[in-house]
Amino acid sequence: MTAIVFDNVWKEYGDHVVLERIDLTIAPRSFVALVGPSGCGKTTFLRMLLGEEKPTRGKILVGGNPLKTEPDADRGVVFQRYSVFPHLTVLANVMIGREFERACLLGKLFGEARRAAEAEARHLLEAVGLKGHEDKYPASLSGGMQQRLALAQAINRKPRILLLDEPFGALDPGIRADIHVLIRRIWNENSLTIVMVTHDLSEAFRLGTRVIAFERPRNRPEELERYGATLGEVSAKAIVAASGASITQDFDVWPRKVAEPLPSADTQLDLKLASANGAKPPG
Amino acid sequence: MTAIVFDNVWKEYGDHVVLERIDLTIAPRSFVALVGPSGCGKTTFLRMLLGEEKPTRGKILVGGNPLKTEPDADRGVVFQRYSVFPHLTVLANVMIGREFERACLLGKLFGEARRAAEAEARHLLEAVGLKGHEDKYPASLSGGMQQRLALAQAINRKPRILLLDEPFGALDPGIRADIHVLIRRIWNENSLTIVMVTHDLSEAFRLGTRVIAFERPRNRPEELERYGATLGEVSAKAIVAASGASITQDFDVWPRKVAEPLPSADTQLDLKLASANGAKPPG
Amino acid sequence: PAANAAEKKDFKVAWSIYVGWMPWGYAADTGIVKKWADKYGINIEVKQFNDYVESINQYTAGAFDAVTLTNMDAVSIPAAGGVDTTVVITGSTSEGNDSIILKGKDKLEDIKGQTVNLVEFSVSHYLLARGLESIGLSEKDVKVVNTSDADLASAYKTPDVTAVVTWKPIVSSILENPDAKLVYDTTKIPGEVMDLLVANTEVLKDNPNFGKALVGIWYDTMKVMSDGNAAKEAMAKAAGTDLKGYEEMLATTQLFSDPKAAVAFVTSDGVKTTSEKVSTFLFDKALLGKDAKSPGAIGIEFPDKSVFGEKDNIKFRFDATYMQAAADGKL
Amino acid sequence: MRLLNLKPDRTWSIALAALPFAALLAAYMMGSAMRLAENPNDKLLPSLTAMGEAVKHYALEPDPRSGLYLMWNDTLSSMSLLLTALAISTFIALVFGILIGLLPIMGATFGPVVGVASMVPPLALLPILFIIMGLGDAAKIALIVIGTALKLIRDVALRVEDLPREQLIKAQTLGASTWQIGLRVVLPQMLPRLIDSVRLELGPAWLFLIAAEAIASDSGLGYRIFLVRRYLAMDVIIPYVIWITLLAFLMDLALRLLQRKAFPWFAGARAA
Amino acid sequence: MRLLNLKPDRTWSIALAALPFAALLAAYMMGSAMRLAENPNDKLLPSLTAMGEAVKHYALEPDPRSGLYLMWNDTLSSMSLLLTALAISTFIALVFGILIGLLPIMGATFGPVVGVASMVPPLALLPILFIIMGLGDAAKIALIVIGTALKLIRDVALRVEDLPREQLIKAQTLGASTWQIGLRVVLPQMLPRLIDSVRLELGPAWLFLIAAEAIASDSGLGYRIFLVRRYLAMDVIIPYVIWITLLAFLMDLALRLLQRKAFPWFAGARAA
Ligand SMILES: Nc1ncnc2c1ncn2[C@@H]1O[C@H](COP(=O)(O)OP(=O)(O)OP(=O)(O)O)[C@@H](O)[C@H]1O
Ligand SMILES: Nc1ncnc2c1ncn2[C@@H]1O[C@H](COP(=O)(O)OP(=O)(O)OP(=O)(O)O)[C@@H](O)[C@H]1O
Ligand SMILES: [Mg+2]
Ligand SMILES: [Mg+2]
Repeated sequence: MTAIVFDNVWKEYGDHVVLERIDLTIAPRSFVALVGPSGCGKTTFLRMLLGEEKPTRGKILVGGNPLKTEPDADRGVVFQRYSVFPHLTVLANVMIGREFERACLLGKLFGEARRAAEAEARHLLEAVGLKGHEDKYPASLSGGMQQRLALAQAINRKPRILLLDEPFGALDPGIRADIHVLIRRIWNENSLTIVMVTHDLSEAFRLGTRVIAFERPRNRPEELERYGATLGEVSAKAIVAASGASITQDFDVWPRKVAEPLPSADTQLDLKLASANGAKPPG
Repeated sequence: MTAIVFDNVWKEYGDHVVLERIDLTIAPRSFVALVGPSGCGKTTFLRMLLGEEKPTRGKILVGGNPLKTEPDADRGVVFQRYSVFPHLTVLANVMIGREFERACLLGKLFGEARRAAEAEARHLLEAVGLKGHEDKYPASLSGGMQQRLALAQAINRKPRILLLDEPFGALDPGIRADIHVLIRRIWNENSLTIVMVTHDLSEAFRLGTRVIAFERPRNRPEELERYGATLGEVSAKAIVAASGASITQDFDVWPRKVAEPLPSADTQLDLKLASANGAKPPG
Repeated sequence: PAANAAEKKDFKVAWSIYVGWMPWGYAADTGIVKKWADKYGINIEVKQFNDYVESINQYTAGAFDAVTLTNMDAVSIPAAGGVDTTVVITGSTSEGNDSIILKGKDKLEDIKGQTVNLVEFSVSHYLLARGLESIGLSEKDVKVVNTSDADLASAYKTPDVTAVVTWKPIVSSILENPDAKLVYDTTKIPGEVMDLLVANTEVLKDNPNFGKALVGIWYDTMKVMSDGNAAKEAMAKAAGTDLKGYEEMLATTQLFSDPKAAVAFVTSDGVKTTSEKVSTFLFDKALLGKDAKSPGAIGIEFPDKSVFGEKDNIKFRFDATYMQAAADGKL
Repeated sequence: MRLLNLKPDRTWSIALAALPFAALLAAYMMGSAMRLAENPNDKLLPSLTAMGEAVKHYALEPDPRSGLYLMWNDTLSSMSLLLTALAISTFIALVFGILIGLLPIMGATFGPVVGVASMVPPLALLPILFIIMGLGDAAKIALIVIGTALKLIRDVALRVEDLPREQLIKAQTLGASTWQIGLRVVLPQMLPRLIDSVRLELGPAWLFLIAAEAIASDSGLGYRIFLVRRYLAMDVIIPYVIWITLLAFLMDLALRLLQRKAFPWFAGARAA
Repeated sequence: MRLLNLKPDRTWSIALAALPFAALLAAYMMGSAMRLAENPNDKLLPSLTAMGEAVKHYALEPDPRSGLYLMWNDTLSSMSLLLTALAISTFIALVFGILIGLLPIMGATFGPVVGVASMVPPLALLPILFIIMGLGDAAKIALIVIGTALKLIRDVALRVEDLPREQLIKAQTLGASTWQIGLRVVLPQMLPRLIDSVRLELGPAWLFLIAAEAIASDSGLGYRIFLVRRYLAMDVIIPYVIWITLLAFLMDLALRLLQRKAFPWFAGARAA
């Protein structure tokens, strides 16, 4: 299937190195959670995966082939905001992917094809808990409902990779818990590789099969610009039970201690420090 | 000092009852944390305390006197955003309170008076950890630094009541932990009553001496509009230790279970259901 | 464009709102134009302009085959712009239509040192020059401020406007102010300001029927006008005034209702001296083109084929043949 | 209480809003009465009755010459020019604005020239325009189009660029082609925004219309004002100006309503 | 690759941007050559040399009659009118805009009248303006002020209302009076926003200036254009129009620079 390989990837903007030496293989069907301090290049990483940005050095392979250089229907995406189209109703937002696919010229389906697409979309909306809101516009949905919609919209095109950039960052904790269940179900039911950026460690460990932390090894401000973030990696296999309590304890020293063993006994954490240079040893 | 009394306060917008039957006495020097689902009227409550909105029914007394009907220097405030003046440097943002006080006509101090105000402001900035940033504009500060600045600005006028509306909602968890220490210190060192709205229960229990939850008893949508939220109240005396773990467990059923006994043994929680009508009994 | 059009069927005439040209609008509205055009098997579109200068510019640029204008503007704009132009109809001359008005002073001599508001380089400017000349002054003795004709009437009401030169109906509006005194007008220079209908010489040469139709239209309309007040009332209305106002304007206009009178005027020697004066004025104002070396830089041909100025650069021609044909009833 | 916090209620608001209008009217009537006392024939500030007469004459009685009700005829003629021109402008702006804003190549090619051209004072181009377009309505429409379309194009292009980048990416991940993105993502979102821009251009559009009618026309609101201006017939001019103001106001209102009704999603999206 | 994602690099961008300008120039030169071949004296589309001659004549040689360098003199005269008028407009807009936007009472009283008045076509008011202000520069300045200030007032008032309510509350909790809030919170934040609004009004301001100069004047860029229009001297008009466009462009640029330099905080605050 679609293993994603980062082969010594660097990303620089002019003199500013954002990411350096990213060597990484993401197995098919994994759910990778990406954590790291603000501005360390998580979004940049995702944009490279999307094909929106090109690596300055190195290459990215998907299923052995070079990554397509522009976004396409293989890779779905949900951003923190602006993921749905404000001028379309909830139903139309989900259907539009199918319309793009089937109606090249007008981007709009009619008659039988339309009814089929609509039925499919309604089904999906029900699955994400938006039944009854089909005819509303996104602006009248709550933040949580908007993100559910964005997920439904992305899933509808059946991408092989789903990229999420802090998808739940703007949501209430209560609502967030609900949607966590949903995203897990989506991941279980579809043949998907998910890469998710999050600020919330407990979310990362609750959802991801693997947690990758980005950090900048050198912390003196004058050096921050020149050297990009390197990669620290943690794979967490037993997730749901593992997060919660113990992570909360780690909260205030986040993110450096991500790489430490998780204290809870019934989790099996597979800890590695992938970054060669500057990352602190565990503990 | 400044006990705040809400005497059967209602707030309605047209037909829409936002808050009903609020009976509440806030002791001087307390640190009240206000929690509740989105849209339940927490901000409205704060705006009434500010004097920006008038209760539709009932009255609010501060130190036995009716609340002033417009904001004044007795009540400081920090919002989630837009609390600082983007056109003033960090230093000028802190000084401006003193300038409003001392320079009626120009709102600007000169000479000796200015130097005194400046020294005072620098001192305060150092206390909130913004030393070295005095000449920057707010836009070039991080979110956390902006909120520190907003706090310094509010504190500088020595208000007797400090109102905070989700002051740290937009911050990274790591940064939030830092600023929690700061706000506690400010509260300790100044003779202040603090009322803080937050979405984050762990924050509420970590900081507040008392946690008040707003909820709407009737959940059928058509009734939501007509009946406002009522008041459920929890006082937490041993805070820092009490929050963390246990609250995290409650997270996903938040906010109804706020009123339940906190499971951790070394916390002494004083649980009461203040709302007479419609709130569920604990458990 | 029309300049090198050989024989053609469709012709365009531009006219603007002025007492002596109102008959064109009336003729177009009442079918007189169509009648004559049909007679010669051609189409004539008569287009009204509110902006006089624009109508001349359009003619000069070749968008129109004929236009109504004054003799002075005919030399300075189309002729100086290289468009060979022939006078088809000499419709009228100004006999008091254009005036110099002073505020509170009743002698022309009092104009000395004053600021004079007028449309620069227009007939008003010429009238001012002639007026000053008549009392031994020159333009250096006054200060000229270019002022749009549409706004002169209101401009007069402001305190700092003390001298204006303009034409009717603006003159009438201004004279309604009790302090306005008319000190000089075109009755002092009779025949020097002519209201003409001119056409592109080449077009006319290739299409003599066009000239004939124009003359036919004009004198037909003249006849209708003298037959009662209905036509004049319509023209008054179109000019934005009433019959009384329109007749007042007609009173100071020497309208050649009879083609014989027009022919007599245009073949008189007065036209030659006038043309020389006008050319001199235009040369002084550098309006004969950048390369003009003398007032005669643009040749003007008269009905007797005599020429003022350069013979190999004749761009403006007085011609009486069409009006003569009307006089002779040979249309 | 601070002045800042003093909010008049509904009744007071209406009363306060009426105040300046009443004051203006009173000032006019006083000025007019004073001038008329001095000179009963004064034309500059005619009495309300005189204006009423003129309106009656122009709007309620047919013109004996043409049998038309002049004011309605003028209004019809001006409005049809104005609306046609605005429709063309809007269409051009939509097409070119979206192309320039959406496609970097088009932006690089036409962005600068549109920016510079929108600074050209259009009135100065009138003579050339008349030569090319003739003197009919075409030239007048062209003037209004040139005067407004360039600004509108710039506006639309900017607003396309302002669309969250995320939306375009999202559309691509849903498999949309450039054409489909333009048609289904960008175009429908530009329509309500375009209404805002068009509202801003209404003022200039009227200006150009009046200027064009002043040069060559035989009907229209601007034509009439210009025609009677030589006689200082303020009793006609003032009602015409008020009428134009009212029309402009109504058009603005209609556009606002259209925006609200036709694009119900827009208010919410703009607030967010 | 989708057209949408095709981004020309720097060199290509410059080349593409130059293209339409070159095309326009070429089209003009062809048109001009064609007309001149027919009539060497044609005035409508003069050759580049003829225009160069005219510029030389107007800009580099003193006028024999007055001894002035006409083009510079015209520029000076127009620019001083324009800048004075814009300064007055800006000042008025700042004061009234802030009052209307900040104080609900002022808003209720003057908001509606300003809204309606900003729809009045200002050119129609000219005759009245002349009577009050005379024919001199005052009337011209007044026309530009009336034509731009009302829009600016509305703009400033809207932008004051757009200020986050939180800021005003915060200022009050710091003990500020209404006056102090106006002076230290609202005014300084309006200045850079006003620059944006003024940039939008530059176009109309030029239009009104040219219209006013066309009516009564003895110097100025608009005066010259209208004067030489009398004999269709496009060889003067076209360079003057280009010159005006250039001036407008430079003023726009200067305002943008001023905004950036004088209000360094603004770019950051706007992005947020
Ligand atoms: N187009 C660009 N040009 C120049 N620098 C850029 C660009 N995009 C991003 N950067 C820089 O790259 C760095 C990483 O940005 P990125 O958005 O990837 O961070 P992030 O980890 O997603 O942060 P956050 O948690 O705040 O979303 C930042 O310092 C940013 O300023
Ligand atoms: N000025 C107003 N007019 C009408 N309704 C209002 C007004 N202000 C607030 N409301 C309504 O009152 C209710 C409570 O709003 P409020 O902002 O106090 O909620 P909140 O608890 O602060 O929510 P959040 O957690 O999202 O900040 C909402 O339903 C809101 O729509
Ligand atoms: Mg990011
Ligand atoms: Mg709130």
